[in-house]
Amino acid sequence: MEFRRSTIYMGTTAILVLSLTGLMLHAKAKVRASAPLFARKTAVVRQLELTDLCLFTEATYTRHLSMTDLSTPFQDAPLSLEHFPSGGLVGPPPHLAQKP
Amino acid sequence: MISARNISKVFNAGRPNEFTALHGVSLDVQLHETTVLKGPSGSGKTTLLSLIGCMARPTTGRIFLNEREITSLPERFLTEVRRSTFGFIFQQFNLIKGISALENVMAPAYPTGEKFSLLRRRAMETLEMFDLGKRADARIEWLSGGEAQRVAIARALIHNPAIIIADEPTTHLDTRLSHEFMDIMGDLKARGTTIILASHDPLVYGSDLVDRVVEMRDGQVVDGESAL
Amino acid sequence: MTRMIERQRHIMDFTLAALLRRKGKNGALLSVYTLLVFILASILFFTHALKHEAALVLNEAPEIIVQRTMTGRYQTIPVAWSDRIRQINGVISVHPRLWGYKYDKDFLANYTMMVPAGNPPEPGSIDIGSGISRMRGANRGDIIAFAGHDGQPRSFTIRNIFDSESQLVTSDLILLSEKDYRDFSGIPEDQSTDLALQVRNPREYATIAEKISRMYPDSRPIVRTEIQRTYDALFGWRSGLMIVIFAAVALAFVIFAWDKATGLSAEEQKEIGILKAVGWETSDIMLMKFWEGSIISLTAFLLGTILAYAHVFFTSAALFAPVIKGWSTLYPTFRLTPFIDFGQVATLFFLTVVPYTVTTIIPSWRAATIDPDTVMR
Amino acid sequence: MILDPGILALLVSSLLISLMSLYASGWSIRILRRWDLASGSELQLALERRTYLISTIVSYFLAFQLVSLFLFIQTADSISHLFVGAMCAVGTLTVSSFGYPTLLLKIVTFILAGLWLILNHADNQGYDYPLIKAKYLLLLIMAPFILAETVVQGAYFLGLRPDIITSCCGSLFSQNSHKITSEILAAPSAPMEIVFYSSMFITFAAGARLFVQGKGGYFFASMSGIAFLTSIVSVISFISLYFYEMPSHHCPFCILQKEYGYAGYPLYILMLSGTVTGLGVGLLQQFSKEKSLAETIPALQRKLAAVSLTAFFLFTVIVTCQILFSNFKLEGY
Amino acid sequence: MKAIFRNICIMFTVLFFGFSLALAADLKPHKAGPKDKCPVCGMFVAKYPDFAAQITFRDGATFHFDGAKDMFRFYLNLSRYAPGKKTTDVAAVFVTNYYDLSLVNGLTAYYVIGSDVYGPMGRELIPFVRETEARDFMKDHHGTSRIRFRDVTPAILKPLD
Repeated sequence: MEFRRSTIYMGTTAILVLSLTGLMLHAKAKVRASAPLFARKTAVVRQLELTDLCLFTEATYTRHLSMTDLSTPFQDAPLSLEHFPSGGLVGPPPHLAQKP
Repeated sequence: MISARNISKVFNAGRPNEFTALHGVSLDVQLHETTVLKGPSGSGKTTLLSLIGCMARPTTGRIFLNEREITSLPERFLTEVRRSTFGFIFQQFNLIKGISALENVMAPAYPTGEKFSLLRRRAMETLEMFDLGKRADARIEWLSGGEAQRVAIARALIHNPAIIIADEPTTHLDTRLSHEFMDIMGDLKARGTTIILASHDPLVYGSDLVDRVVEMRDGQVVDGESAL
Repeated sequence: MTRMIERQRHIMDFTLAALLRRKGKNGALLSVYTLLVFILASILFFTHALKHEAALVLNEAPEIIVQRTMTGRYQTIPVAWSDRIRQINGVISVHPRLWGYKYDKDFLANYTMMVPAGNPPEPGSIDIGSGISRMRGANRGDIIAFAGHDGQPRSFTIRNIFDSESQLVTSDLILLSEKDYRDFSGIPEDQSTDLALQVRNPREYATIAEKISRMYPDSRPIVRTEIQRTYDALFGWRSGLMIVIFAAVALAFVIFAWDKATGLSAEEQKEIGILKAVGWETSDIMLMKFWEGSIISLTAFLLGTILAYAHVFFTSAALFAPVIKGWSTLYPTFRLTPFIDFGQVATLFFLTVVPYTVTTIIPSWRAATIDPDTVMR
Repeated sequence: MILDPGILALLVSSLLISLMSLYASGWSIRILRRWDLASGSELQLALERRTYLISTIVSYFLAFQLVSLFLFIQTADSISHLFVGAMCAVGTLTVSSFGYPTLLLKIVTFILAGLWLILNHADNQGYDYPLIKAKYLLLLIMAPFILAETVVQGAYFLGLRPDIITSCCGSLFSQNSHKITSEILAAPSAPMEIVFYSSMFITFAAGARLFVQGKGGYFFASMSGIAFLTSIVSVISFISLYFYEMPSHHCPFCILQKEYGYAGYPLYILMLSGTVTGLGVGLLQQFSKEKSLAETIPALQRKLAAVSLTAFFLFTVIVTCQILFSNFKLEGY
Repeated sequence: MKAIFRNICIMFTVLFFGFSLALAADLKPHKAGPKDKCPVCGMFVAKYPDFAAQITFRDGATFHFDGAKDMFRFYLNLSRYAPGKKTTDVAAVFVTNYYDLSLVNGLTAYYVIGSDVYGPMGRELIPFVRETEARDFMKDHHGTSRIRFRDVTPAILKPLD
């Protein structure tokens, strides 16, 4: 037995903690480095007057989430069931879902 | 000197399966002597040993260890007395599987926080005393019966106890190993260690090194030899 | 002090040995635990990064969008409304927007067509998002034809393709000139899709929206804060699929962990008895059990979090992509910016490590109070 | 109700701590009535074993209770932007009448929890558990406070609505308002500085005497209590001014903010740990006649006194440094 | 005699106001930095730019406030907040115009009180450049009165706390 088990364990944990810290620093550096990128993105948004993220392009009501309304997913028939996976991931915009 | 005064031990008090293991036992054990508790199984030997060895507290009665009363100590402090005064050898050795012989010998001392290198050296020395230096890193499962027995004894000695308590140590041993065991006990006695054995093996209670035999039956001491 | 540390280390040594001895069971526990942390951390990192990105980017979205509805459906809005709306105090400017969708049967893709407020392409040419370019293999200068509202195909020359760095907002866009779009979609000259308002003071949003609704009862104003809140609530706790999967995994784990913590095998029980007999105290056994729980949960937490970080930010959440993609063929291959902070990791820690440790207190106490003389009986 | 991880953590942990203290109280009563160390009966053995569980759980949770005081202030501070007129924890706390009672109860339970942990530590050193009854009595005394804290804190957080108009620390801690705070502020700062430094000096002297001669446990404990109160008043009266470098800003909470380098956290942590350990010395003095603790208690008292003194000393050093080296001079005003 | 004296007084006042107006027109408002604190309440002003106000003295000293209310409190009690400075040393006052959030001359602005719009310090005096805007605002936000810079007294500020 060259090393005690606790030494090996603590060493491993220390390495893991260091890697996690490293990743956090990586995140920090990445965020700082992406400031100009965000400046370009916001410029595009401002110029094109965009309102939504291009995340779910499968249905119109998920493409422009904030512009949609409650009836859109069920427009075709009152009993139609949600058939787009993204409809199960995202709720309706809160300003529609919220009771006044 | 260890004196037990009028001790009783009741298990499952107040329940239908209430069972009285000891009835008002009084006993004095002289230090530096070897005492054997003899009697059939169920006679209360083991219970008496565990009470003397600070593993449990009697329901009534008092036990004094060198004039200090240990009966009313809570578990936390009882453990400390147990650790610093007694070494235990069990039936079937009760070694912990999966770790090495050395670690088995060291294990009782872990909670004391003794420095690793010191503890390791001490454990090695104890093992070497029993010619087990080469087997120190071997796992318990790989040891022969004789080796396991010696590791168990080495573990009991790690704190240099003043008193060794052995419960039916030879039950599962053949004659050769039983003799070997008694030889080791003889060595320990020669070094001044007090030894208390519980056994119904004639090889043990008939041995030369036994100074006193206490016979027990149905939770009471029956042999006149123990009369105070 | 050194004694205390040495005691902890000794007990840790022993605990590790005990854990290694039951490799199969503990290995399984560790991997399930790690998987659980991994899923939870991935969801947390992914949604947080996305929300943060949305909040940052959509900070420049129009302050108020005014839509018009008829029988609960969208209608084009008369451009003339903008004159009256501009009179409202606090409204700096009003700009009619023209946009809509185009479903491409050949590629099963939904495009968003719009007329940009600034720098529109000349008639006959278009700018497209990198998603479309990638899917159709179209490059600058190529000519693409779409069928308009009247069924007649119209062809456009690609003037520009958006950088892939802005994919998350532009992937499916087709930008064209106002003249082309009106011709293409058939929206009359005096109508537009909706109106975009510029308002400086956010405190006035509600008042202005209210005034507009009073002015045009069939209008529907959407305020920027509402747009942002939409993305803040994007993957709420009720958001279906993932939470169902996660709940099932978590439940299985809880059962497993509970069983592990409460069900002491005869061998373990005997071992604890031996330890107590040879000089371990109840609190030493509890310490051992504490280390047992901490070693497993801490390792699982660290491994799971590190893997989740790699998964979300190095592979762009490759495991989630199939779920998010759904039927869409235009999924943007975006790289998320790692917006994570200490608080998030701390939350994760409290969600995963603390409950496990707490649930093991009582079982470990039970185990620790085994009578030392059991080994003698 | 505002959904914030901090609020959730506080509510959940308070609930857990309350449940735990109810459970522990049940056993406390049993222990107070049935404890008989001389007996080897199974009930006694069961009680002894139960104490392991109880002291483990209580220690775990009380450790968190110590943290929760700061988490509470930090959370109140971090959500202050949601309320109109609030710029720090003060505004959040004044949103409803439950805010300050919660804080007060938290401070009380903080001190009680610290004392309990000290008592528990001392008790575990004596072979006959001499403090067991005192310890569980204290747990019983603590339970209502913890329950009250949970209820009041729950009422406070559940009643929070964003956009409530509240008052800012600037108006609460101003000389024009008619509250206790204004009485503090009305007191000129120079005498307050003298009171502060002299109370610290007497505390040091008492601590030194205890440390060297082992005498005056009660005196030292009461001095550290007084030092605690003086420090709080001093923070409001003049210490904060040197941190803000403003003649009229007296808020005891803004110094916890990032803009002031989180200077408040070390200050308050030092202040509270000095007080708890100082009071602990007095509490232990009560039991110094127990035979089984005859050696342990004086040693423990010395240790506690040393911690207490170090804490108060560092507190005074930080304050003095700030007074001497900040660009701000109070004398002009 | 009395009349002449009064005339002279008026003349001076007009001159003074005209002078400060001219100065104010010349002076550009400063942007509040991240370290600038409101001398009245201690708040960091840059966090709440929508209500920011500032006073610049002739010697170049500039004070930032997180709202018109604190600006007035400062202005009306210079001896406490800025010992050694007098009202006559004030070179320019800027407040944030409500509708377009630009910094405008505070001396000529209209202030609405009693409205349901709250600043970082609660009830506020909401500044406007144009009177019509102030009037509309009063209607929209239930303001109680519309006043000018010189009308503001401690008695008016008191109920705003």
